[in-house]
Amino acid sequence: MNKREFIAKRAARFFEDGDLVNLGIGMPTLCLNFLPEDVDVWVQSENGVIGLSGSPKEGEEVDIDIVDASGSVSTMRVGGCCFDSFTSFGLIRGGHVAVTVLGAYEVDQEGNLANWSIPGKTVAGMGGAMDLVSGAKKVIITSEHCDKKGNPKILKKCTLPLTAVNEVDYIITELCVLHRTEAGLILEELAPGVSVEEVVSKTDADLIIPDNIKSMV
Amino acid sequence: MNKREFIAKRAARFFEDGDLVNLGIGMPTLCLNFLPEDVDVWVQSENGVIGLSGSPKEGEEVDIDIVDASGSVSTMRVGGCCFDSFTSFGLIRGGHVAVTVLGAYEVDQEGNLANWSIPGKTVAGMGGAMDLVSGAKKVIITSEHCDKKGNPKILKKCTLPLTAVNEVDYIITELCVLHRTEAGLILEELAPGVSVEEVVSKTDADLIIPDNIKSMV
Amino acid sequence: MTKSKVVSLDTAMEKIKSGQCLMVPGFVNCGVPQTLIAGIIEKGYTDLDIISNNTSVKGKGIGKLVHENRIRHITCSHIGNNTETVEKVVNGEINVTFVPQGTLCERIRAGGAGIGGVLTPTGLGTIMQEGKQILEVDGKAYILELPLRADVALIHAWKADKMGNVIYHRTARNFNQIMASAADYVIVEAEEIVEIGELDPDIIVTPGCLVDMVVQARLEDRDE
Amino acid sequence: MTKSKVVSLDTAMEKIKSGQCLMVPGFVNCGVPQTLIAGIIEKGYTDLDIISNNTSVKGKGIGKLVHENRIRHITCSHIGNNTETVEKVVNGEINVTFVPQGTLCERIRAGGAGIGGVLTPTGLGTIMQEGKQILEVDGKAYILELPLRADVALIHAWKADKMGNVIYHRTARNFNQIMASAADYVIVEAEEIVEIGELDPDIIVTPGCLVDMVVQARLEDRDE
Repeated sequence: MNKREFIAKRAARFFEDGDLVNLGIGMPTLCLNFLPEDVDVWVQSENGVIGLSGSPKEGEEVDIDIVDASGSVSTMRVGGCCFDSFTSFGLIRGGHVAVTVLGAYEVDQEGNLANWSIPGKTVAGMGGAMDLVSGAKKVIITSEHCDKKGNPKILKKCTLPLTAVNEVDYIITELCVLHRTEAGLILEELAPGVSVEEVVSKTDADLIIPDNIKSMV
Repeated sequence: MNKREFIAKRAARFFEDGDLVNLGIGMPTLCLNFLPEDVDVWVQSENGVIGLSGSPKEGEEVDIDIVDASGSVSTMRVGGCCFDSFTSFGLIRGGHVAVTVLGAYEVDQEGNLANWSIPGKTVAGMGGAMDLVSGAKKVIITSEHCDKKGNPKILKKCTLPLTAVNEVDYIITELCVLHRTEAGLILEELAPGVSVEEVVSKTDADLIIPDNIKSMV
Repeated sequence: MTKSKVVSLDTAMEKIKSGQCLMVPGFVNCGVPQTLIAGIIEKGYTDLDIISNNTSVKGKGIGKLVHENRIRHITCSHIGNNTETVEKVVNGEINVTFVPQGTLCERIRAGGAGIGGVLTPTGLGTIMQEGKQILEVDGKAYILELPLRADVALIHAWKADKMGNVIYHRTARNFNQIMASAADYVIVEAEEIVEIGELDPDIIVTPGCLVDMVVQARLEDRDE
Repeated sequence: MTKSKVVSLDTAMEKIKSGQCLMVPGFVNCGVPQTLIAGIIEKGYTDLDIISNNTSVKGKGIGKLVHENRIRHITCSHIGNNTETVEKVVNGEINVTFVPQGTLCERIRAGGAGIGGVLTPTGLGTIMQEGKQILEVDGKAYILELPLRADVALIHAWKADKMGNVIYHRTARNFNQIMASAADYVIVEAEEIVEIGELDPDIIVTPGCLVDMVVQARLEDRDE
């Protein structure tokens, strides 16, 4: 299991049976490969569907009118349904999506998230990210602990344009699980072989370190 | 043809082919019996349907899930469709209903309408009347010119609780057609045998009397 | 795999308490959850705060709750079809808050969709604007109307599958769709309960994710 | 009796002018009105102000309008799938106004439903709130977002009957439904045009009363 799979597997343990979940592209979508036994979730996609079920398999009938949040052709489970974008974001904003799992450029100890714009570098637009982060009941960030240059991504205060304010509940990295509470960021779990010192040294935020820290596995 | 039919027949001439119309109970609904040739309208009802077609005829199959704005069982034309109340009032408020025809307790020269409440007498509630009058593109009031005691219903200023402000476009009575404009109430048409003096004496509003007044028929 | 949400009327009724706020759809007596209302009457729940468009007609549909004195307060657009409701409102036995029908729709939908308020022209210049904030947008005035939510919504479906996906029949849809989105708990009664997969994904109106329980509607509760 | 709204692509294109504001539905390249876009390209209309969720992918769907330099300004939530749009935005050839996707939905729907504005929590504390009114309701802050309307909406239907009643297929519904309500003129292209009465009244999504013209979609315009 690589780093990304390790993170996705831990994130998947936050799902409860029957949850409606919205998963970002990449690591978040990997969560579906690691669903705990007895946990069945329904994937909502902001383009207007519940019950997405992944790319068509070899030989499976392809319906080009079923696409996922990246616009790629997907498939649907029996029991799923389709609706329009207005209804879709009503579900999201109305708190009917139990969990959203998303990536981050930066995330901070106040639960602020920046994951849509790097000024001077990206001009993609936020798509549905702002609605998802402010609307879903639980917001989980899955991310490598540091960026490609080794700089901390978990900060005292985000520097990039924000996606949403005070909305992040959990941050899951290859090193640890951080729980964002009113009191601050709590270091709740550590990956095997990772020390508190390593997390602290690679994090640019104030961490609350409990006496007992659980293992991520 | 009685008084009510005479009024309804004139109102029906305001309909254009293909119009979506919403008709109040009573005189307004009578309009459908007097559609001009080559004019086909679609009846919208606020409970979520386009294409209502009147009570089931003797021997016609009855679907108790098709009801009109009074809650009575109705029927639907081929080509009609059903939707929820939220969508229905979106159509009404959004100006997609071309004409609404409604009754009045009082209507005044500023286009104000009172047709939902008589304090101390009625406690029925406004239902969809406020939305209809403020939302429909054209608002036509069909009413007997005076109340049962012979008092004017067309006033300088309504005294009863208002349904909507400045929204009435035409008032059709057994005596005349009044057009409400920014300038005021214009006496545009007279019923056969009715004099300007009769209208003026039975109206408690300022009327603009043009040189040429058309006949209502 | 997917768990069935189908339960008995008795089990569903355990989710309701006296004093709660309930959303009850229906236009006059069309699309009213009559079996769930019968369940409430039977269980003796009272002191209810009802959000509905109207109260059906005397002694029928929502009118049963009126007749049995189970309602403390009602938020609705119209009670004129039910002489008994009018009487009890006049006598002060039921408190009523009138909301224009389209505004009622907007407020319920806002409650279900996380919208903090909507600006509507409806009621402007009438007593409906009393105590409300008036905002001007592009030189036009609007009333700010706030969201409505309830503890429980009682929904009448034509067909529901076992996971709670719902379709409605003709004008019986009315307030069912939005009310199913705006309550903490949602109980559906269905004329017909079908297997998961029997309803085409494109025609499902209320997604199962909004529904907590599905109950078989009883024919004997239906009165028109 | 009921008149048919079916016209040729040529006739429909007479309703469009250079410089107009057009609503164009679609999510990436799903549910995009490709035949109507081909018609616009062919007619040479340019200087368009587009409201859409995104711009499909390079050279396809709405991306054709980008590639042919027909767009002056675009209001959307995302352009990341189309490298050519990004390039033209960076070069200043296209002006872009970003709106969060859910807010875009609300604003279009408000435009079609006579709602003067909606309060949303989305974007609060971000650059999306700049220049906008913030209102507090029950101690919670919201951004006031205003309605959007267009001159013409271009709609992609799965099936339309001759009077313009429309149904959509799977996720191709996306922005089609609300955009059909929020423009002064509405042109539908349909994969299949059927007789009036062939679509069940309960499954019709866009009522014919919102639709002005129906055009047969051409298979050759469809690219995925």
